Formats: sequence, structure tokens, C-alpha cells
Amino acid sequence: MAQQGSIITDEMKKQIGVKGVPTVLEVEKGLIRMMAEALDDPNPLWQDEEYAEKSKYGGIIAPPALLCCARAGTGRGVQMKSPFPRALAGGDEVEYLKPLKAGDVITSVSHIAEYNEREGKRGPMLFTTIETTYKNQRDEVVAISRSTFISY
Amino acid sequence: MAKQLYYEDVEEGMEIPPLVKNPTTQQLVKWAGASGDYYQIHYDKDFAQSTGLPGVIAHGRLKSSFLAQLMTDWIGEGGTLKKISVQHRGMDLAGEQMTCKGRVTRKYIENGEHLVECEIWTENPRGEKTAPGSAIVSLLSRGGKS
Amino acid sequence: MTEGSAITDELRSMIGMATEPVIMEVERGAIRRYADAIGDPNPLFSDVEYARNSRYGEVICPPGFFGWPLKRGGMMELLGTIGGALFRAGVPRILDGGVDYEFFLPIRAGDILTSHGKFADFREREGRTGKMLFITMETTYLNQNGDLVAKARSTLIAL
Amino acid sequence: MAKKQLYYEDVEVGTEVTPLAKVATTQMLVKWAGGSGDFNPLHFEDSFAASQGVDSPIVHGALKRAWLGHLMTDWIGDGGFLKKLACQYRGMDYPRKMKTITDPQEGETWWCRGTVTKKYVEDDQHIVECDIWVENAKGEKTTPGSATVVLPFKKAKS
Repeated sequence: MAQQGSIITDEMKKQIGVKGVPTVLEVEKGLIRMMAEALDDPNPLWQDEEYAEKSKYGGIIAPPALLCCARAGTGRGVQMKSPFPRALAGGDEVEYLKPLKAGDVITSVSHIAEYNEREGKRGPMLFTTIETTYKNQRDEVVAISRSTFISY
Repeated sequence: MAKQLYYEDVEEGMEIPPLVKNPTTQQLVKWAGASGDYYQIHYDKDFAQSTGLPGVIAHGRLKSSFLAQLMTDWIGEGGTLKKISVQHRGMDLAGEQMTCKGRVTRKYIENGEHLVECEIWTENPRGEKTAPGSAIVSLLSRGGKS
Repeated sequence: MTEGSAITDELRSMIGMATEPVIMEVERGAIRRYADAIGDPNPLFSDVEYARNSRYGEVICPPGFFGWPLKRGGMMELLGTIGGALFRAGVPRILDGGVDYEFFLPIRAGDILTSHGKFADFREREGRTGKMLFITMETTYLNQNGDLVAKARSTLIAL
Repeated sequence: MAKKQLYYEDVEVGTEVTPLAKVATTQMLVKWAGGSGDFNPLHFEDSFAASQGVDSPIVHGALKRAWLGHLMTDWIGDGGFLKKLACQYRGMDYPRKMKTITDPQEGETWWCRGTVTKKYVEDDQHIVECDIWVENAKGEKTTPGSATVVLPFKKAKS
């Protein structure tokens, strides 16, 4: 029998806004280097201490990619539930408010921001959006990300 | 944390409590990231086979690290690992269980240090020693304590 | 075997080849990732509070970890040079033959090490499947006080 | 290394973001796993990928997003600031296998591209918006997105 109602249950709705596990990420030079290497991005701001000191940042900064990933705790501890077996990353949106400097200690917390359902080519699909806020050691928000997961 | 081992607890011939490891491809990929060794024989099956290997194999250095863990777990925080030597003789395929074992071969006091020498090795499920080696540790002494 | 001797000549000319001194910073996160990759939950490697109250006073490196070089180069580059020579000579397989470490002092997070690596030696041996080359590399590690903290001697087997 | 600085005045609607070529390799995916902490075997283990209904390990979506970040930070130079980056993972990409320890096999090259869609001044900031995307060798946009950047302004230098 075809499902009449919404696939978004009350139990799932209750998870909206519930904060996940805070994750602490030390923005270390070694990690920045690893990231730059994985990106094949030779930008001296990521790696060249002397160069970076003379730049407007006054020291090494991290490529934007360092946020919004598992290392940065994105999505950690969030109770994502779905009635479907398959899940895909649908997309990300990251707003950068401050540069990320080597030595910063970033604490991130995620929560489910919203659910959407849509009828796809292969049947019903559930879109779950997870929002993560990243703060530095001075309690300044350095970035906010919104990641969408599609399950079907 | 494990309890502290003392020099007086150790006799020649004594076995070190074994440490069991199950290195999956995922663990090898973590190791690649943590160690910076990105040689493809450790995660790319096709590449590994193109060099004549039966499949993806564990990094030798990961095995040495497992053996180092065997020792540091055993000697406790008061002990110090002074020397470890490991030869990579056989290959361990990803996904195969590996058991780290060891045995005390000698105990002696030198320059006031309570030293213990051990033979150590990793063993595959067929009982073959794939990475034999040795280690020297310095242990706390009950006599030296009080 | 002519190609065997060609490799030998090129390698012989490389003996003694040393890396520039490599500065390595020992960072807590890197130590944690390394311990996690071994699957070693020892709190001395990952729990800052715990380590503070231990005799080390700070998180220490698992044996065999010396931090990350600040710049590219060092041993990986030297190995790349040797590996490249072997590849060109049609020796595609290089295996880690083993390692000897000697530890003199604990390495703590926050230490800055300087490593000196060199291509120490090589020898040839007739193996089951033909000629095998054993390449020995040596590295010494000094800390920020100039004290020797560790020595490593590693063997690569090319076949 | 001297890098050229891009200024607000250099940019018009329709201006092309300097394209950036990328080659995804199995090795790069493993490096990304290490850096990002995403150790999902879908990105490196053939048998696991097959069990997930994918032909072979696929490029991490987040890596493609990171490429787009690289595209933008290269273009805006040290004086610019990337304010916002968004993208959707529309198509799967498969990495090239490696030929040697350092070199990939022949195969696909991806291009990160973009064009300026809007420029305006807001709260004294010189803002430029772009459409950006990752394009595979067939010219398909597998990862379309957008970026907002703040650029320095020449006149402000006096």
C-alpha cells in the first residue's frame, strides 16, 4: 500500500535542533600541510611560514577545506534517521566569517536544521540538512556550514 | 591503564601478553594519512597485483608500531622502550588477523638500569612469523623504589 | 646480469647521500592520529590531562613517531630519488625490510626535532626470485635542546 | 613566491575565474581521507564500493568542494577573502589509478571553472559572486556551485 502520509516521523522531527557532540579541532600546521597536499594546492599561505608572516594574516592559515569535514566534527553525534537504505551527500554550503589560523582551536557543534521530502525518479527521497557552527578559542564564530544528505 | 610491571616480575623465558590486531584496508588508509606513507600497494588492489603481490598488504612500519605497542602496553608507564628492531620477512594481507607476541630472552642490570631483552614477532593465522624482531626495555625495580 | 649492474652503479654513486636537516614539529593532533591509526588507546598519546599527571608531563609520541616535517623534503624525497632510480631501471617493487629504533629520550608534544637522514649502504643478495637489493637508510633525531632523542636504521628491499 | 593580486575593478559580470585543472587519483583520495578524517571505504576499497552499487571507488564530494575552494583562493589572491562556498554533488567521479608511486595513469582530467555573476558594494565590502563548478572530461558539470568573495579595491589603496 502506498504511503499516504509523510516519511518524516514525529520522532525524526524531535531531532530538529538537537545539538550533537561538540568536537574540538586543533588547527595544527601538520594537518594544514596534509590538507594542502591532498588538494595539491601549493599556496604558500598554507605552508610557508616566512611568506605567511608577511601576509595580512600574519601567519599560516588553513585552506577553507579544513572545515566542513569529519576532522572538523561536521555532523558528529547527530541522530540522522531515514526509512531508506541508501544515502548520498547532496551538497554543502559553507559561510566563512573569519580566517582559520594555525594554532586556532575550533569547537564545532552540529544539529539537524530541516527535513524535506520529494518524489524522485526512483521514488520518494528524503533530504536532511545538517547545520554546523564552528567557533574559535575566542568564542568567535569562524564559519557555518549546511550539508544536505539525500536518502532514497 | 595497565598495571605496572617490575623487573622482579620478569623471568627469562616468560611470555609477553599477546596483542591481537585486525588491520583492515581502512586501518591501512588511516595509517597512510598518519604516517605520510602513500605507497599504493597498501590500499589499491590493482596496483598491488600489478607489482606481483597477491593483494593489498599491511605497511611494515605499521607492524613495527604494533610490536612497539605490545612492548609499551606490557612495560607500563614506568618502563621505557629503549630499542626495538623489526625485520619484515613476510607479507600480511589486509583483513588478516595478526597476533603480536614476545618472550623474555635476558634480564640484567647495567649502569644502574634494570634491563630486559625480548624477542618479539607478529604471527599470521597460519602461525607464520611475518615480522620477527627484538626489543630492549628498562623496567622499574621494586628495590629501587623504596 | 647487465641491468643489475647498472642499478648497482647508480646506487653506489648515491651512497652517503644525505638529506638537508629537516625540522619537525611534534603536534598533539598528529600524535593522536598516529596512535589512532595503530589502534593504540594508550592515554599517554591522546589524553592531555592524563599525560600532564604522568611522569612525562605532556602527551608523548608512540615509538616511531617523530612529528611532521615543516617543509617537504627530507627522507621521503631521498627515498623518492632512490625509488625513481630503481623504477627507471625496471625494479618496480620496493618493500620495507625492517627498522631498528634506538630511543634515548621521550618525545613530547611541542618538541621541535631536527632529523638528519642518509643513504647509508646497500648490498645485493641472490634471492629465490632473483637479485635482491637491500638498501639501508639512517636517521638521527635531535630535540630543540640539541639532545639526541632517537636513531633509526631502516632497510628497504628492492626486487 | 610573488602572487598577483586581483582587485574589484579587474572583475566584470561574465569575467571568467582562472580555471584550475585537477587529476583525482586513488592516492589523492587516500590523502584526502587522512586530511579530512573521512575514512568511508567507498572511496578506496573496490569490494566495498561494489557492495554499495558503485562501479569502483568514487571521488569524495568534499574533495571536489575543496577543489572549488582552491579555485577561488587562487583566483582572489592573498588580499581577497572567500566568504561563502556552496556546491551540489550531482555526478560521481572516478579517480585515475596510479602508474608509479608518484605518477598517475593516463586518463581523465577535471577542470574547476567559474564565471562572475554579480558585483556590488555592501557595508563597505567589495563583493563578487560567481557560479563555479567541477567539470569532468566529458564536459559534464558533476559539482555545480557558487561562491561569494570579498576583493580588495584599488582606489582604497590611495
